[in-house]
Amino acid sequence: MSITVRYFASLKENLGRGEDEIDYAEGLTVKIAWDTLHQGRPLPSNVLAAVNMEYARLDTAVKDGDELAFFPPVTGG
Amino acid sequence: MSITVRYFASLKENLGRGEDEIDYAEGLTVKIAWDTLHQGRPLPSNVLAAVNMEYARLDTAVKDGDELAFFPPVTGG
Amino acid sequence: MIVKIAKTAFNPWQALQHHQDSLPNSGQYGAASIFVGTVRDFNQGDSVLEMCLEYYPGMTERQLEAIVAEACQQWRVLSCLVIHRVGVLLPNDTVVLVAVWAAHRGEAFDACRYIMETLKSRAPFWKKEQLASGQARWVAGHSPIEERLPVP
Amino acid sequence: MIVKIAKTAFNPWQALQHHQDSLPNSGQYGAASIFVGTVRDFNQGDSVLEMCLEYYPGMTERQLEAIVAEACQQWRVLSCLVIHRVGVLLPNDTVVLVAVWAAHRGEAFDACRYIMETLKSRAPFWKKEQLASGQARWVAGHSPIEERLPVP
Repeated sequence: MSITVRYFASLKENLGRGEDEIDYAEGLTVKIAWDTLHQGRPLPSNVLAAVNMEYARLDTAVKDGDELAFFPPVTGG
Repeated sequence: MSITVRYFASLKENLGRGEDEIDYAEGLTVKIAWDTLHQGRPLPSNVLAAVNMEYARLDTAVKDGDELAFFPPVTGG
Repeated sequence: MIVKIAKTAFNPWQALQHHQDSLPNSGQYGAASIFVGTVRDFNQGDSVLEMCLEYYPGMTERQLEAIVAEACQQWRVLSCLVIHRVGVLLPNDTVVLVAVWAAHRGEAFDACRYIMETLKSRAPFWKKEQLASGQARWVAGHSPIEERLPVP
Repeated sequence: MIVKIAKTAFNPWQALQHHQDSLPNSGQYGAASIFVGTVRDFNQGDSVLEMCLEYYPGMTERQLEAIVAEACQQWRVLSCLVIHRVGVLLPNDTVVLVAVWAAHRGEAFDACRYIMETLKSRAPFWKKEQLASGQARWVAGHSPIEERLPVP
């Protein structure tokens, strides 16, 4: 299986797409997933991440079949 | 002219009437008005007073034609 | 800024709809904070059949208006609506509605709570409960220290 | 406890009426604290024509439900209603409705404000404003410290 990576709002616009897929590999984390997909483009410091719809940290493990998401600070309400 | 003295809620029930009148006399205050009307019956310590519909103190002056009121702690809302 | 004494039952949601529809500054208020107080069918362990709310006509309106004016001095309030019932109320009847419209939410929340808390301690209303036991009792209030008559 | 994402305009007062009518514990709630957020026609000095609200279907509902559950753990809440708009909104449209019913007013006020403040920092919604100047811009948010991704 692979990992679905979703982007939202201004991050989606900046990247020019709403989704990526990456293959699962042992030891995958939020940071490794970003770096693998965006080689040379550092993760913006204010971007938030979620794994399976729960807030995650850079070192949160990502497992086979998980949904990973990156998005800017939220502005609802 | 005289001073109208009004009572509300449980105080009105306890006194058995909603209003008194007293004649104005030089130097009248909230406390003197109560003592004059209720000789021997001390003003209950939690009772509030108002002169012309503004909260008053025991030593607030009462002038000819004023409306004085005594009532228990308020319980609206 | 509207302050009303309601002598008969009113629907708070219709009153809110009606007031907001009448606001001239549509598009300016980003936030409304609202409090609705309702008659409960119990108090202090007893079943309450109905409640009678007495007030001091004239002074009550004046105190409510003063409290709203204080809130408007402390926070940037665009509009206020305060409605308070008097007379005989049944459980589930609305006792009080306090609504504050402001540009920002912090101001709306703070002003609404200020009006409600200050009203509870300063607006001359008195509740008498008619209990299921047949007994009637005045709800006990607490005078705020600064407004209690000083002992001579 | 009801949490809803609204894809089209809704009337907050009708939603409140409808929800309160459906409460089974009539007579038990003495207090309701409500917040209504509305689209303003200005922001940061600019005239706003419309606003587009994006969300993360699934995660947004999950976060809102978690926030409501936290409020119910901290305060004795009888009922909650949270409705948040998404899609294209016009000035004066309701963005968010948060309503909390409780026996006592302090709990209703505290729980309503907690839900609203926490929603602002944690629920995945993003606003994009369409300005009168023709420009479109994402509203700038601030990540709360504890949720910002730690720099490695």
